[in-house]
Amino acid sequence: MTGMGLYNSLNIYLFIGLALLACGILGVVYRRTLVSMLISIELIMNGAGLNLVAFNRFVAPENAYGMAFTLFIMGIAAAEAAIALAIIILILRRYGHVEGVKLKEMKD
Amino acid sequence: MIFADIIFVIIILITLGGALMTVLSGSIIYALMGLVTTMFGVAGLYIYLNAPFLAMMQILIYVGAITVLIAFAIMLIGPLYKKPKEWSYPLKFILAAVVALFSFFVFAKVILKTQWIVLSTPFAISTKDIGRLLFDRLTFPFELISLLIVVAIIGAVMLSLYSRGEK
Amino acid sequence: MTLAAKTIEEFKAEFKSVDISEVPYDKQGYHLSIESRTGNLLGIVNFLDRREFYIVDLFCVDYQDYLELVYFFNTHRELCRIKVTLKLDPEKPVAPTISNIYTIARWYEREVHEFFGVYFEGHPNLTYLFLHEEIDHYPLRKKHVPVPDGDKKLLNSFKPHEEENSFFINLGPQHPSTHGVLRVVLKMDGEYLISAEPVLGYLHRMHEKMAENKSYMQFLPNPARMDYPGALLFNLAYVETVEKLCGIEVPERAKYIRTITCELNRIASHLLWLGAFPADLGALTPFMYAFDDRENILDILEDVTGSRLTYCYFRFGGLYNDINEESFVDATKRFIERMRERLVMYDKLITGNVIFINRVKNIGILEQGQAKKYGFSGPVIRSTGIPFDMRRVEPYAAYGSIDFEIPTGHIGDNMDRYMVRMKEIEISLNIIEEGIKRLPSGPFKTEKVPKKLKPPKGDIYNAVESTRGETGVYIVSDESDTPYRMRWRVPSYSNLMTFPHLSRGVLIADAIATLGSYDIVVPEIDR
Amino acid sequence: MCDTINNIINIVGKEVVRTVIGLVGVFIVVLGNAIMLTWTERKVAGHIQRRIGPKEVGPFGLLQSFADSVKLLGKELLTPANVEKPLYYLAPTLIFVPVLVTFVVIPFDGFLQVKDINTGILVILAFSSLTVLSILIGGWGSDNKYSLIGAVRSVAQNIAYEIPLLLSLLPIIFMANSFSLRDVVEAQKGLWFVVYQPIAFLIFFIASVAETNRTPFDLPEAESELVAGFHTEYSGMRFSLFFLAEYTNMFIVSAIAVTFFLGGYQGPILPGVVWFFMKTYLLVFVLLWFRWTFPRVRFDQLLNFSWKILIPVSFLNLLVTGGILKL
Amino acid sequence: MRVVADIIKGAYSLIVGMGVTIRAFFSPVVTCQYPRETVNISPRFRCHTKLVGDPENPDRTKCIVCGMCERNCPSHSIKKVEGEKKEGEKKKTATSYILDFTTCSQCGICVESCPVDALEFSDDYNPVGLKREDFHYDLVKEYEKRKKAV
Amino acid sequence: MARFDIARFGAEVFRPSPRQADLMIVSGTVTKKMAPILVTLYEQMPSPKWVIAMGNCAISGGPFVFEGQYNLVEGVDLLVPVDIYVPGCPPRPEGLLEGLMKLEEKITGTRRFPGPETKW
Repeated sequence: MTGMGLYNSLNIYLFIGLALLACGILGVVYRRTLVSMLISIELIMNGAGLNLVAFNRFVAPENAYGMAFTLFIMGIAAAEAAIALAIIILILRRYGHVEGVKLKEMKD
Repeated sequence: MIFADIIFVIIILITLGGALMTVLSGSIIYALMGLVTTMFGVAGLYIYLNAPFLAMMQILIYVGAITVLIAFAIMLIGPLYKKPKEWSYPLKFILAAVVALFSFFVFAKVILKTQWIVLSTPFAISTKDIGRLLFDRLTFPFELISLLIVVAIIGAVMLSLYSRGEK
Repeated sequence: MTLAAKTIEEFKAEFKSVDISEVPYDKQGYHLSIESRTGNLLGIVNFLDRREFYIVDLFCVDYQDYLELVYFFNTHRELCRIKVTLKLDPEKPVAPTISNIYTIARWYEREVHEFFGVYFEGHPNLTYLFLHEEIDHYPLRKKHVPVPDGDKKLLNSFKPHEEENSFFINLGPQHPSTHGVLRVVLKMDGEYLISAEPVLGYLHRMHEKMAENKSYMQFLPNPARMDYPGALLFNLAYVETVEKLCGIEVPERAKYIRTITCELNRIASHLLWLGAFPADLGALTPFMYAFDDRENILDILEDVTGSRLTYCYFRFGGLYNDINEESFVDATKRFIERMRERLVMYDKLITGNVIFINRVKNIGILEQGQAKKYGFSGPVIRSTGIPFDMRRVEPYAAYGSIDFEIPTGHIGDNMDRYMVRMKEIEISLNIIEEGIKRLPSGPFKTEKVPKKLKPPKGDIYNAVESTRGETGVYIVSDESDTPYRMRWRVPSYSNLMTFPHLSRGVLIADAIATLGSYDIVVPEIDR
Repeated sequence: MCDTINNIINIVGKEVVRTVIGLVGVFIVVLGNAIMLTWTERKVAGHIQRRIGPKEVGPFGLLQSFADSVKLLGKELLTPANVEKPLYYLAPTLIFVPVLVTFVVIPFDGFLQVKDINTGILVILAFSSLTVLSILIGGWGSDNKYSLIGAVRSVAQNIAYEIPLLLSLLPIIFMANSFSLRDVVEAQKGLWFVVYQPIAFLIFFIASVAETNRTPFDLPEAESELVAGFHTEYSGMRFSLFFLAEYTNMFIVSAIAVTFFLGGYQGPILPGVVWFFMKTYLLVFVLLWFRWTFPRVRFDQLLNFSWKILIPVSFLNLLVTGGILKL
Repeated sequence: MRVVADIIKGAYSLIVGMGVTIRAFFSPVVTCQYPRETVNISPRFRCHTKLVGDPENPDRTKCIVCGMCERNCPSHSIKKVEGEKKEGEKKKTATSYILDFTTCSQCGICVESCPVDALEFSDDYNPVGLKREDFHYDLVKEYEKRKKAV
Repeated sequence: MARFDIARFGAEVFRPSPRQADLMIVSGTVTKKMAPILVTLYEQMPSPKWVIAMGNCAISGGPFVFEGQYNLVEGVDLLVPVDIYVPGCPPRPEGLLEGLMKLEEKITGTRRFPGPETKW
């Protein structure tokens, strides 16, 4: 019994990663609140991580650079989320809302 | 094995469904739930990619830490869920969709065009290998990341202190 | 020179045209009586405020031809009770508010407003405190006076949902930590309280109205229902007042038995609180231990009085029946011994516990200066460092002949309130021991009590120290066998009303701890 | 008959069958354990308070919690009007996922383990942090202010205590040199790790009390403040799922503590399973003992305790351990 | 250093507290298992009132239907105290004495005010019923039942 | 309470939320201000549910009923269906326990526990 071996093809992973990227872009552009934009960015990060691991597995399986970099991405994502949320809460305290569209005075 | 295939397809569906839910749902909390679903899906994919360590880290960091952090922030933001204002103008949606689809097709073309040299026999990479790699060859980026995290923590603390002082 | 005499002198110098008269304290329970008019009331109150008088009570009496507002003042240093009256036109009763001088008057005035329809000019929030929508007349007026339409919208006026952007929480009326049906509306900012507003009246049982419908004898069971954990003390307050009013002598033995049983009841009440307070903080086991101890007291008291909780034991001129001396003394002594051991155990289990200390120390601090404004009493005032105890100030029953110490706190936080009560349990044990030692023999009831009491015309105020503080009864008699007006000054009311002040800007957990430390009894507040 | 079974096993694969059987076993253990623990809790509470506790239903009242579960099954499933339905329904189910997953990797005995994954510790850590997610959506979905506050508290508490929990386990991984739980237990053949790592054990235990939301850290459901906290609006079967999960969580943290610090199934004479359960229930008893002795800490005290004491101490512990091991 | 001392002191206080509870855990229980055993009810315990039999004539109670209790009762729980004068007796005999126990406050004023001591408290300490009317006791009938039982 | 340990029947578990309750014990006077809240509480409980009116105040308003009263609900059975009445002012703990057993008898049709002998 042999299956299709879907999970053994590189392209499918790449496409999933791409779909995540597209969804992330869609979210970042169209979502209103800063928090949901952050969530969308996390999606993009996930897509990137997936790609890295997939390349690691299929193209260069002899060492673990891809995985290591995915770990780095996770670390960066955590740091980014912490900072972004702190900023969002700061904005909330200051302006009383967290809607990206309305924030025009951020430059000051 | 067909069994593994079925599960694989299910995982893909979970991932993509979660991603769509994240983007399209009307309220933040559902978006967050979608994100969690996606994370789990990606963790499942990592297992298929022979990287169980990464899968666990994915759940630990993304689901256990980042999502919870975001949820916490959402709750601090308060009764926002009462007024689901996530839908903005349809025009904007169309615009966003065009941008997303455009990038999707461009990259799809790139992916399909490129001939990847796929090595058919995958090596098993153990956690030990990753660790060794991190501390042998990638010491510098690793330290940079830790520095980044420290800076981020300090930054977050400073920001929250600042906001408290202002109040 | 007593404070009363001094006050008269000073008063006469300042207010030339106002009537001030000395009244026989033995008969009426207060020293001075001042008849004020709308114009000079504020001046008089200010005068008293400057001399560190605290407001004991504020209420109204409906004499049909006129309404009389009665203000009682007293000091914490020396007993000098002053009654200030203000006559109002029953058709259009309007009085100046004193709420910016005495904060607690805000609530007293609201109460007078809803029960008598008196308007207070300048009151910040003259809405209803006790009553609900369905009541369309002023209940304590002698004649049926309907509530005007304009006032009806004030009934149940607290509508949190009108302020949209705030986070409101209803604590109660059936919340587990309000110990009864009390409702506190909390305005929150996250975990922090912005303000708290008690809403009363969920257990308003019309005791004051009832008193006007029943004979003196028939009202006897009621006081016990007001303060169920300390039923005997309320019973005593009522009985003593009527005895004073009618001039009935009480035999020595009865006095001692009253003292002993009251102190037992005080311990029982404190034990109930001792159980409930840690339970508010999340520790459930002390609750059971305290109830275990309390059960012993209930057994002793049941043997004497026949009930477990709502005792109706004291009678005018003595007691319902004599104690069974042998078994009572025996059981009490055994209890004292046991309780002293248990106090050590409580020290280990609760007082020393680091979590408990962190939860109660430096939280809910009441300063001495606020005692005047709010008129709180009992352990709450003693925790701020003022040794004010009616048992000492105005000895009744056998307290005059028994020496006891008054425990005080230092800063008036929750820990002090806790420590004062724990100390009081110990002192009550001493008083009981002393009382048993001196218990005289003799009759337990005077023979000369008439079946139908018809006290002479007049009024009287008499106070006892109940477990929660100064419990006063004010009776106006019109020579019939029912009181013309009976007013209860209850300690929990003024104690609770410091809660909005203490809960401003604190965490909800601290607010709950503070609420628990007051030892409020809702039936007593609502009457 | 035998053939059919063999056939099925051949088709599906031995490993899968083993896992399925293991999962079923885990499920039974979870339920039985939760029912047992509720009874124990009530009995212990009773005796600590010098009363008897459940007695009339079954011998020693053993059937009491069973009867209660039957009652809960029979209760009406109320759905309050304004709840966010999907979240409200999802939360009680979701809370069971991490509970079940964690059971998979715990070695009850040398052979009694559903699956020994070589990243076992990570599985436990990753999934134990998920409990909070369902509390969160349950509290959020209930449309009740008390629930919401309970949920927020739960999240903050969880974030704060996850870190010391992780940090206190790291020295153990250093010492055992493996992520696999069985290796960890095997490494304790001589001396238990609690001897080498008493501070880590204390930190782990305190943090896990906080993770399971037990007194003195039961802020998300503080009944004197928040009525019933995050599960105020839940009734009947849904509530009982939360309830079961709480008790199972208690068991799990004790089991993990036993595995990591108290030698797991190691012990003389008696079979490993017995040792394992004995040790675990001893720790569970300590948890119950805590609950019926202490008052609840305040919210800011709770966070301060973690950030100001537990985390620095556990870092220090980690440093010292690393230093001693490698120098 | 003070922090460390505080922590140790705090931990010690917790352990002391746990010592208290574990001692309680191993000490005997104080529970009285109610339906299987009952606590001693004090002889003075007040439940609803009952009529006392006339020691001279066990057929009748001591009640002389004077109505004192009915008048004095604070909450008007005593209703329909009726009686008749039987042949050869000096005083009235009660034929009906309804006590609405649901409004009674067990104060004992009726017992006190009775001129012939015909009332006393029963020690029926656990009355329970399925409807309100269960507690409208007819004390005369109850007396007769009691008499028969003896 | 340790003396009359209700836990023996498994009825001690403290659930502060009405959603998790089976039995409502109305143990005090019900005023008109409290009445709507009481009804809400009853409705918040999931069925099957029962009500015990404990104490004279809850059963009929007790000693607080008088001519011209303005704030009392004269009996909780006017608001919600009551299954068991435990009179007394206040009832002894035994009364409440007996009430619980009576409730069980009402539900199951048989009495599981020996009744204490009736004394007159």
